[in-house]
Amino acid sequence: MRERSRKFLSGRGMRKLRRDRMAMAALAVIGVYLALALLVLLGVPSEDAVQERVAPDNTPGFFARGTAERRLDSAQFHLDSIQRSVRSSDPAKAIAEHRLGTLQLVQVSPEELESRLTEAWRAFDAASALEDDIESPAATARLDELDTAIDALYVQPTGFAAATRFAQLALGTDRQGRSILLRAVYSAKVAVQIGVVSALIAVLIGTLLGAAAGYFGGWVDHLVVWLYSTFSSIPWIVLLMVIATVCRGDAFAPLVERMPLLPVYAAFCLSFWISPCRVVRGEVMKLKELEYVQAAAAVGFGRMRILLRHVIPNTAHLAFINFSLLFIGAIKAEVILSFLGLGVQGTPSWGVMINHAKAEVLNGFFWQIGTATGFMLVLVLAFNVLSDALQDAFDPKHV
Amino acid sequence: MWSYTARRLLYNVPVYLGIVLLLMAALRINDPAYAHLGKNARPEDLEEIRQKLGLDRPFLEQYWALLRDVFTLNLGVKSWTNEGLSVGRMLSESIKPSLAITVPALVLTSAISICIALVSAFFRGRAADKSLMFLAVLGMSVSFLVYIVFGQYLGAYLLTRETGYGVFAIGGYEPGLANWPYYCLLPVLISTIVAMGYDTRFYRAVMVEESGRDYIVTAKAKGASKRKIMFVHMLKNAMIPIITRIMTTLPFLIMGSLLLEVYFNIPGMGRVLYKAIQEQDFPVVQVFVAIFAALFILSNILTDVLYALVDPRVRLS
Amino acid sequence: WARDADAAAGGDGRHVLTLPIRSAGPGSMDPARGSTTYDNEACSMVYETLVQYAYLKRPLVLEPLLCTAVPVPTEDGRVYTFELRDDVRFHDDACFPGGKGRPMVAEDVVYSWKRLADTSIGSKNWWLLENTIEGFDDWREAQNAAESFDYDAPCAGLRALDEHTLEVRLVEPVQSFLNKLAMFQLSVVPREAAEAYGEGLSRHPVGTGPFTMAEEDWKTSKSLDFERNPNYHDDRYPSEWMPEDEARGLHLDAGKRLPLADHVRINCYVQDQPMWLEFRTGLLDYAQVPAENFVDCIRKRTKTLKKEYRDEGITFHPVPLLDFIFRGFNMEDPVVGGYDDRGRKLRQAMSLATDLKEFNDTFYNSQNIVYDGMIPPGLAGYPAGGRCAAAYTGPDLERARRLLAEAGYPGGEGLPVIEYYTSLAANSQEQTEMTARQLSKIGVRIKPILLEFPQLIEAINKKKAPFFSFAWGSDYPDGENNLALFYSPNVSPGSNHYNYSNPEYDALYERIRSMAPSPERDEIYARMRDMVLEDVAFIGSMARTRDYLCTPRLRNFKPTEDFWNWPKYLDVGPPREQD
Amino acid sequence: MSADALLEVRDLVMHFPVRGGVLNRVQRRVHAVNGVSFDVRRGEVLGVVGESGCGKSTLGKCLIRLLSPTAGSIRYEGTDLAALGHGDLMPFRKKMQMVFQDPYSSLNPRMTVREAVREVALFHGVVSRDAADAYVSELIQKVGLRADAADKFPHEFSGGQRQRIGIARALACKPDLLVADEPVSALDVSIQAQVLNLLMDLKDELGLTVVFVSHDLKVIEHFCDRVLVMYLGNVVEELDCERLHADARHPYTRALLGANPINDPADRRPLTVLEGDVPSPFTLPPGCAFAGRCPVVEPRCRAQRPPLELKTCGHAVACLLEPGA
Amino acid sequence: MSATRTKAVLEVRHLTTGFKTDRGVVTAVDDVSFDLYPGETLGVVGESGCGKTVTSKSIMRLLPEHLTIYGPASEVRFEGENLAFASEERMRRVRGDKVAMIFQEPMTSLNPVFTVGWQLDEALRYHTDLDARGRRQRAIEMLRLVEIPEPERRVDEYPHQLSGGMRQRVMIAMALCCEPDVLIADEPTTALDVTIQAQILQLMANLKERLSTAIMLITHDLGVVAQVCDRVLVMYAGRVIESGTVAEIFHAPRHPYTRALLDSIPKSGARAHKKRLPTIPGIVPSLFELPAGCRFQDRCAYKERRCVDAEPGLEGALGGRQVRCHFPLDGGAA
Ligand SMILES: Nc1ncnc2c1ncn2[C@@H]1O[C@H](COP(=O)(O)OP(=O)(O)OP(=O)(O)O)[C@@H](O)[C@H]1O
Ligand SMILES: Nc1ncnc2c1ncn2[C@@H]1O[C@H](COP(=O)(O)OP(=O)(O)OP(=O)(O)O)[C@@H](O)[C@H]1O
Ligand SMILES: [Mg+2]
Ligand SMILES: [Mg+2]
Repeated sequence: MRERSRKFLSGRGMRKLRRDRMAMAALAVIGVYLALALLVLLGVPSEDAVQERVAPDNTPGFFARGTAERRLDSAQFHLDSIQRSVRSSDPAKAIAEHRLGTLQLVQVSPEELESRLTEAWRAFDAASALEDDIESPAATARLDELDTAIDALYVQPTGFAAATRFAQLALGTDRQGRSILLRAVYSAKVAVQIGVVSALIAVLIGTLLGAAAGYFGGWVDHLVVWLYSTFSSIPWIVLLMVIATVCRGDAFAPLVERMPLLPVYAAFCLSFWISPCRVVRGEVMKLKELEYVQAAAAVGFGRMRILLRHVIPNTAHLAFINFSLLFIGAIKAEVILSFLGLGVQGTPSWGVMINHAKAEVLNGFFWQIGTATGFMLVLVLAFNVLSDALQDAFDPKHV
Repeated sequence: MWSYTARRLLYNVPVYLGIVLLLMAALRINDPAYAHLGKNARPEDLEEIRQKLGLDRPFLEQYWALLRDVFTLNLGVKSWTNEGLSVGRMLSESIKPSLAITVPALVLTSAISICIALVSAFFRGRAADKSLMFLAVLGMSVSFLVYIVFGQYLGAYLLTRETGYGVFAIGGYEPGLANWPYYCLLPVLISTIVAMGYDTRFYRAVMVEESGRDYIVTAKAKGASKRKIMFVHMLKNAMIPIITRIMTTLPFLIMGSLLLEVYFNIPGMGRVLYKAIQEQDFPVVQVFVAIFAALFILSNILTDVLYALVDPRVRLS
Repeated sequence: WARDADAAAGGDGRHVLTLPIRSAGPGSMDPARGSTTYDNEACSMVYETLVQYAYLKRPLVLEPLLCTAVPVPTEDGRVYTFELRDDVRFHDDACFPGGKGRPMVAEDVVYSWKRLADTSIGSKNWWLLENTIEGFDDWREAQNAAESFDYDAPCAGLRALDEHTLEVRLVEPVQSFLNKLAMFQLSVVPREAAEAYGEGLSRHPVGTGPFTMAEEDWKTSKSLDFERNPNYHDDRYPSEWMPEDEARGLHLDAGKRLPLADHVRINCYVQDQPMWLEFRTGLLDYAQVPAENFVDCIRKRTKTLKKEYRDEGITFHPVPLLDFIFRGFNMEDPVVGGYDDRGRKLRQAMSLATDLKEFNDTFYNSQNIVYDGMIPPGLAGYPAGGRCAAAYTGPDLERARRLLAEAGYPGGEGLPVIEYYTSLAANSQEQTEMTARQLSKIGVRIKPILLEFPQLIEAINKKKAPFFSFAWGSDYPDGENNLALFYSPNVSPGSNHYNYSNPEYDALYERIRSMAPSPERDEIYARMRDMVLEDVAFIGSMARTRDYLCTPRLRNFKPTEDFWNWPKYLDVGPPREQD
Repeated sequence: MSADALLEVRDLVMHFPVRGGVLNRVQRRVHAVNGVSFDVRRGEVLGVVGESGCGKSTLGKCLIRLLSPTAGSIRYEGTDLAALGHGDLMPFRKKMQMVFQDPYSSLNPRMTVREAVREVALFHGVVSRDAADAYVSELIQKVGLRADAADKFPHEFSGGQRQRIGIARALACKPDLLVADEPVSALDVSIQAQVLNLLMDLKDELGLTVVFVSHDLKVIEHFCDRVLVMYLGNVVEELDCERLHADARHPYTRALLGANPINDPADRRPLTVLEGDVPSPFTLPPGCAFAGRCPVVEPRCRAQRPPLELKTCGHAVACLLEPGA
Repeated sequence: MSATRTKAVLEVRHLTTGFKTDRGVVTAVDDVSFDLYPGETLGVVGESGCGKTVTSKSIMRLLPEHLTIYGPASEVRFEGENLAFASEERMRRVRGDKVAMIFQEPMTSLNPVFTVGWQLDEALRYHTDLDARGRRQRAIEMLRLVEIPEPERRVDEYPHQLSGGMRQRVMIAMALCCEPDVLIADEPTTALDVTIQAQILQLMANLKERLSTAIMLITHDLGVVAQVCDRVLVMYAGRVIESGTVAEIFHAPRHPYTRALLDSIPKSGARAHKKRLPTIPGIVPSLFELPAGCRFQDRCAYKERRCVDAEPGLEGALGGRQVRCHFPLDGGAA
C-alpha cells in the first residue's frame, strides 16, 4: 500500500503538480487552515471561548478607536456592568469574580471602587453632555480622560493574558462583544468539516453510483440516470429547504442530536453527488472499452472485482478534482444556507458571521463581514487554484 | 427529428413522475396544516384545514390529482397562503420580473465571458491570460451575498445620495422597457459579476481544449491567421459545450434569483417559491417545481436538437 | 433613465404617501380570513369597524366610527344597542347593481360577523366571538353541520332591529367585547361582494373605508396601491389632542375631511436593507428603524436622534408596543415542568440566571422595556416601575445556583440537556447563543432547536417543547388578554402554551372576564400575575419599542401599532410654519 | 473436420447492436462477423489477416468468449463455448488467453507489473501464494524483461515492453491457446521484430496454439502456418502461408499482396489499387461483400453470396469466379 | 540523378529545434540539413520519436511558438528566403500556398463542423483571387483530381460522412489546391489500410508527375520508401545519420542503425519463414540524457572506444551520400 502511494505520488500528474508553484502555495494555505481546524478540534479556541464576551459590542478591529459615539457606548457598557457588580448583594465577592474576557477589576474595597466608578461616571457625563459636538476635536480630550478613568477600574493584563486579549481584540468584536478573530478561526473547523464531509460523501456516492452505472449498464444505468435526472430537475433551493425541514422532523431527531451538522451535510450531499456521478459514469464507459478491463474479464474475474480493482481506481483523479470543486461549493453554499436560516446552528461559521453582519455594514461596521469574507476568500481561492492545478496535472493533453 | 423529440419526451415521463413523487413525499413529512394557523389556532380548525386542503386523502390520490392538474395545465388551483390567488396568476405575475433580471444577466454574462475567454485563450500562458484568470478565481471566491450587500449600498444608495440623482433603484420593479435600466440594471450587473468568474473559466477551458486539436494545425498549415482560427474554426467547435452550458442554465432563469429578488424587492419567482416552501404552500411549490422540471427536461431535449444544428456529426434518429 | 429622488414620489400635485410594510405583505385582505398584523394593516385601509381608537388620545380611548356613539350596555352589562351612521356607503364595485356602492345597513354587520362562524370559508377568527354572544355558538354549530350555511337563519343574540340599529346580547358581561369591536376582523363586509368573489374577496376588498384598492394594484410581495375613496362618509380629523401634539402641529388639520391623502402606496420589504436605504434616499415617508441601523441614527444613551438626521428634518417617534416577549416552560414536562420544588426551583434558577438587560442592550439597542409579569406596560396589572417582588428577576447567579442545588441539581449535575425551541428569525440564532451562555453559567445546558414559525407552533401545540421562546402581542389593550394565556381551558393546542393549570387562577380569571375596570379588578390582576410569577411558567418579560423615523414632508404622523387605520390622518406637504 | 482440431468454429456470427434513441433500443446492427467457419489445430499458428474493421478482433474475442457470439458454435476440445454461461466458462478461461492489440490501453495504469501478473496466476491457482513472487519474476524474465521491472508501473515502459508485459500476463495461467490480436501493429519495425521473436520462442517452448491476428501480410507470412483472409466479416480465403504468394486466388487476397509495398527499391512495381471504399458494416450487400471494389467483378457477384469452397487440400476460396477443385 | 539537378526549392541548413519543458530544454531536432528538389520525393525514416514530425513542423513553423526555440544557425530557405525567422505574417502567406502539409491523422485533422468544400475553399480564399464560384469549381476539380467519386456531392458533405481514405484524400486535395512547390507528408498512410495506402501513394506519385511538386514523405514503412522515394534521410535521436538515394540506402546501408532497421523487417518468401528476425537491442536514449559520443552506441554491434568518446560527424556532401559513423559499413545488400 505504501509502495502504491509512493508510486502514485511520483507519477506524472503528481510530478507536474509538484512543479506548479501556485499549487504548492495553495496547498500550504490549505495546510494552514487544516492546522487551524485541528487546533480547534483540540480545543483552542474552545467552544466557550468563542461565545464569551470579551469586550463591549462592536469594538472595531486593529485597535482602532472608533467614533466618539462608539467610545461613549463602550464606556457606558463598562461602567454599567461594573456598577451592577458593585451594587449587587455581595459586592466584595462580585468584585473578585467580575470578568470581561481577560480583564479583571482592580481588587480594592467596594467603597474605593465605588468612588472610582463615580469618578468615571462623571467623566462620562461630561463627555456625553457634549451631545452633538461629541465628534469635535475638543471632545477627544474628554473621551481620553474617560478612557483613563475606565482603565483605572481594571487590572491591566500582562503576559499571556495580554497576548490573549490582543488576539481577541485584533479584529474587533461582534455585537455580543465576542472576538471576531476567534470566531473566524473557530469557523475554519466548521468549514473544513462541512467541506470535507459533504464533498467526500458526495464524491463517494457519485463515484460508486457513476461507476456502477457506467460499468454495468442496463437497468443499473437506467436507474442511476433516472435518479440524477430527477434530482437535477428539482431546483436547488427547493431541494435544500425540503431536506432541511425533513431533517428537523421527528424521524431524524436522534441522529441530528448527535450530529448537528447533519442537515447541512445531507443538503449538500444530495445535491452535490450528481456532478461526480455524471463525470465518473462517462469516464467508466470509456474505461470499460479499454483493453485492460477486457483482459481482466478474459482472466475470468468477477464483475465486482473488475469494477473495484480495475475500473474505479482509475477514476481517482476525477475524484480529486471533484472533491476540490465540491469543497468550494460547500463552503460558499453554506453562506446562502445561513442566509436562509437553514445552515449551521449553535457554533460560529463564516456563513453565520456574514449573515449576522450583513446589515451592520451600513453602519460602517465591516469588521465581521470583512473577516469572515477574508477567511473564506483565502481558503476558497486556494482550493480554486489547487483544483485548477489538479485539472492541468491530470489532463494528459496538457504539457 | 420530430419523432426523436417525441421519444425523448416519452423517455422523460418516468423522470417527471419521479420528481413529482419525490416532491410530494418530502412536502408531506411535516404537517402543513400548522402553517395555516394564526396564533389562535384550535384543534378543530386543524382538522378542518386538513380536510379543506385535501391532506386527509390517501397519498396516491393526492399524487394523482396533482398529476392531473399538471397535465391538464390546470393553473387555477388556489394558493393556500395567498388567499384568493390562483397559482397561475402568481406564476404569471412573478415570471416577468424574474426573467427581466435573469435573461439579461445570462446574455450579458455569456457575452462577456465568451469574449474574455477568447482573449484569454488567445493570449494563453501570457500575463494577460494569467491575470484575467486570477481575477476570475478571485471573483468566484467571494460570496454572492457580500456582492449584493455592497452592490446595493454602493451602486444604489451612495450613488443616489452623493449625486442626488437616482441612477439605480434601491429596490422595486416596474414593468416596461423604459423602467428596466432603473430597476433591473444593477441586479443584472451584480449577478453578471458573480457568474462571470465561473463562465469565463469554463469557456476558456473549452477554447483551450479546442485549440489543441489537430484541425487547428491543419487550418494553420493552410495559412489561416490566428484570428481566423480563433473566431472561425475554434468558436464553432466550442459552441457545443457553450450551448450546453447556456441551455442547462435556461430552466433556472425562471426560478429567478432569490437573493437578488429579496434585496432588490423584486416580486419574482424566487421569492414566491421561497415563501411558498417556508409556508408550506403546496399548490404553489408543486406547480412551480413541476413546471420547472418540465422546462428542464424540455431544455435538455432542445439542447440535443441544437447540437445537431451546430455539430453535423450529431444525427438525431 | 436615472431618476430624481423626489420625483419618484409623484410630483403632480396629488398627495401620495409611500409607506413601508416589513414583510412580504398581507396574506389575505378578507377580514374573516386575515389574522396577522400585516393583514390588519392592509384591511384597515379599506374596511371599517363599528368603533375605533381615537387617533391622538393616549391612553387609548374608543370612539364611534360606523356607529353614532360608543354604546353603553344595559344594566346587567349584557345588551348593547348600536345606532349606525346613515351616510355610510360601500365602495363602488362591480358586485353592486350599476357598480354603485349601496348604503351600509345593520344587516351588513350581522352578516359580516356571521362570516366568522362559517368554517367553509376558512375563517380564522371565530375565537373572537366564541362564547360571547347569546346563542351564537349553537347557531354556528348548527349551520356548519347543516347542508349549506344559511346566513339568513336568525340568531338570538345578534339582531338588526332596523336598518340602522343593531342589538347584541352577550352570554355574560364580557369586558373585552367593545375592544374586540375595534379589531379589523369584525369589519363590515357587503354580502354582495362576499358572494360574488368568494375566496377572491381576499384580494378584491370591498368595504366602507377611506381608501379603495383595485385587485391589480396588489402586486404580491411587492406593493399595494390604495386610492382615496370618493364616497367616503363624513369622517373628520380629530379636534381633541394631547398637549404635546401641538408642538408638532398635529392639531393643524383638525376638522378636515378624511382621508387627507389621495393615494397611498405600501411597499413590502422582506429585508431591512432596502427599506432603510430607500428611506434614507427619501423614497419612503416613514420607516421603522431596523435594529442594526439604530446606532447609525439614534444616540443609544439619550435615545435622541443624531444631528445629521435632525438637520434633514427627520423626526423620531418611539412607539411602545403591547408586547410580552418571554421564554416559556411546558409545565407538563417531566424535567422543567411540575409544581413541586424540583421543577419550580429549577425554573426559578433559570429565571434568575437570565440577564434580559444584556439581550436588551445587544439585540434591541436598549430600547425594550424589561419588566416582570405578563401584562405589558401601560395596562392595568403592569407592576409599578416594571419590577415586582414576586418575580425571580435575574441576573442573580448566586441565588440561582442555590435554587438549582435545592432543586436537586447542584451545579447542573444530573440535569439533562434542555431543548430550547425558538423560531428562525433575524437574530434568533444569536439570541439562543446568548441564552445558552447565560444559563451555562449556573450549569444549565440547553440545546437550541430553531424552527420555522409554523413548525414552532406545531411543536408547542403538541407539547413537545419543554422550553421555548415566544411572544404575544395584545389583541386589545386590556391585561385580561394576556391573563387568558394561563387559563387552563386554553391549554395546548390553545393559547396556554405553558399548559399552566391552577384552579385558583382559573377561578379568578373567570371572575375578571366580566368585571368592569376597577381598583378591585386591578388588584386581582396583580394577584394572578404573582401566582404565575411564583410558579415561573415563563421567564420574562420584554416589551419592544418600535422606533419610527418620519420625513419632514409627512404630516400628522403619530404612529401606533395598537390599531392600523391611522394612515387616513396622514398627509404630505412642505413643513408648516407653526404659530 | 480433423481429429487434432483444438478449436472448431462453425458459422460464427457476431452482430453488435447499436443502441440509440430515447428508449435505447437497438437501432441497427454492426455485422462484425458473418458466419465464419474454420478449425484451429493443436500446436499450429493460425494467421488472420484483413483490413481494419473487417472483424478480426471481434473474431478473436469471440474465440475466447470475451464476447458472446450472436450465432454459431465454438467447440473447444468438443465443448461448445458459445453455449456456456459465466460460471461454466471458468475452467476454460485458464486454457485460453489473449494478447491485446493496443499496448497502451491493455495494462491497468495503476497496477505494477507484478500485481497484474500475480493476480492472474493466483486467481487460477497456478501457483501458491508463497511461490507467486518467484513465478512472476521467472515469467517476466521469460518474456525478456529484467526482473526489476516487476515493481514498475506500465507508464514506465516503452510500447514493446508493454506488449511483453501483456504477453506475460496472458501466459501467467499457462494457457493452451493464445489469441494474439495484432500484437505488433502499434509498434515500430525495430520493436516489432523483438516481439515477433519472443512469440516465436514462447510458442516453441510452451507448445502453444496461437491464433495470430494482423493486417500486415508480411508479418503473417513470416510467423504463421496457415492464414485466414477476412473481408467485412467473412473469410474469403484460407490457405497455407507458404503458398500464399503462389496460390492466392481470391481477388482481395491478391489485392492485398499487390498493395503491400516491397522493401526493395530495385523491384518497383505499380501497387495494386482498388477502386472505391469498403462498404459499411451496417448494411451488408446482398452479394459478395467485395463486389464493389473487385477488379474482376461480374454481375452475378452482386446477386449471390459466394460460399467458402475447398479448392485444393487446405485451400479454400470464397469467390464465384474461382472454379472448384 | 544528382548530376542533372535543377536548383533546390527548399534548402534546410542546421535546423535545430528545442522545446521548453518542465525538465528543461530538449533538443528534438539537432542540426538537420538537406535539400529538396522539384519533382523529387525525399523519404524520411527513423524510429518513433526521432524527430521526423518536429522537423517537418519546424519547416512549416507550426510548433507552439511559446515553447519552441530554433537554433540561431537554423535556416529554412525557400526560394532563397530564410523562413526559420520570418514573420508570422509572412509564414501565413507561404503556408498552404508555397509549402503545404498533410498530417498523419485523417480522422481528426479536418474540422468536423465545416463542410469539405468550405475547408477547401478556405485555402483558396487565402491564396488566390478567385471568386466564390471559381473557388467552388476549383474545389470540385481538386476532389476529382484526388479521385473522390461524385465530387459535386461530396463537396457539400461533412468530414464524418467520408471514410478514412477519402478524408486523407481530401487532406491531400486541400494541400494541393494552391499548387504548392513543396508538399510535406507526415505519415500520410500510417492510419490507413494497405489497400487504401496504395491508393494514396499512387495518387501522390501521379501528382508529383503532373505538378512537379517536391515531396517530403515521412514514414515508418520502409516498403513505402522503397516504392516511392527518390532519396532517403535516416534519422536517429534528432540527428540525420545517413542519407542517400533509395538504392544506396537499401542496398548499401552504411550506418549500423540503417542496416539493423532494414534487417528487422519480416521478409516474405519461404527462405525467411519462421526464422528469428534480427533485432536492435536496447532502446533509443532519452533526449534528456543523450550520451556524449555516438547516440547509437548502446545498441550498436560495432561499438568501439571512439564511439563513446566522440560523436561522429556527418561525412559526405550535402545532397549526396552522407553517413554519421566512425566506422561506416562498406555497403553490401541487407
Ligand atoms: N463493441 C462494439 N460495438 C459495436 N460495434 C463494434 C464493437 N466492436 C467492434 N465493432 C465493429 O465491428 C467491426 C469489426 O471490428 P473489429 O474490431 O473486430 O475489427 P478489426 O478487424 O479488429 O479492426 P482493426 O484492424 O482496426 O483492429 C467494426 O466495424 C467495428 O466498428
Ligand atoms: N511540444 C513538445 N514539447 C516537448 N517535446 C516534444 C514536443 N513535441 C515533440 N517533442 C519531442 O520531440 C521528439 C521528436 O518527436 P517527433 O514527434 O518529431 O517524433 P517522430 O519522429 O515524428 O515520431 P513518430 O514516428 O512517433 O511520429 C520526441 O522525443 C518528442 O517527445
Ligand atoms: Mg482489431
Ligand atoms: Mg510523427
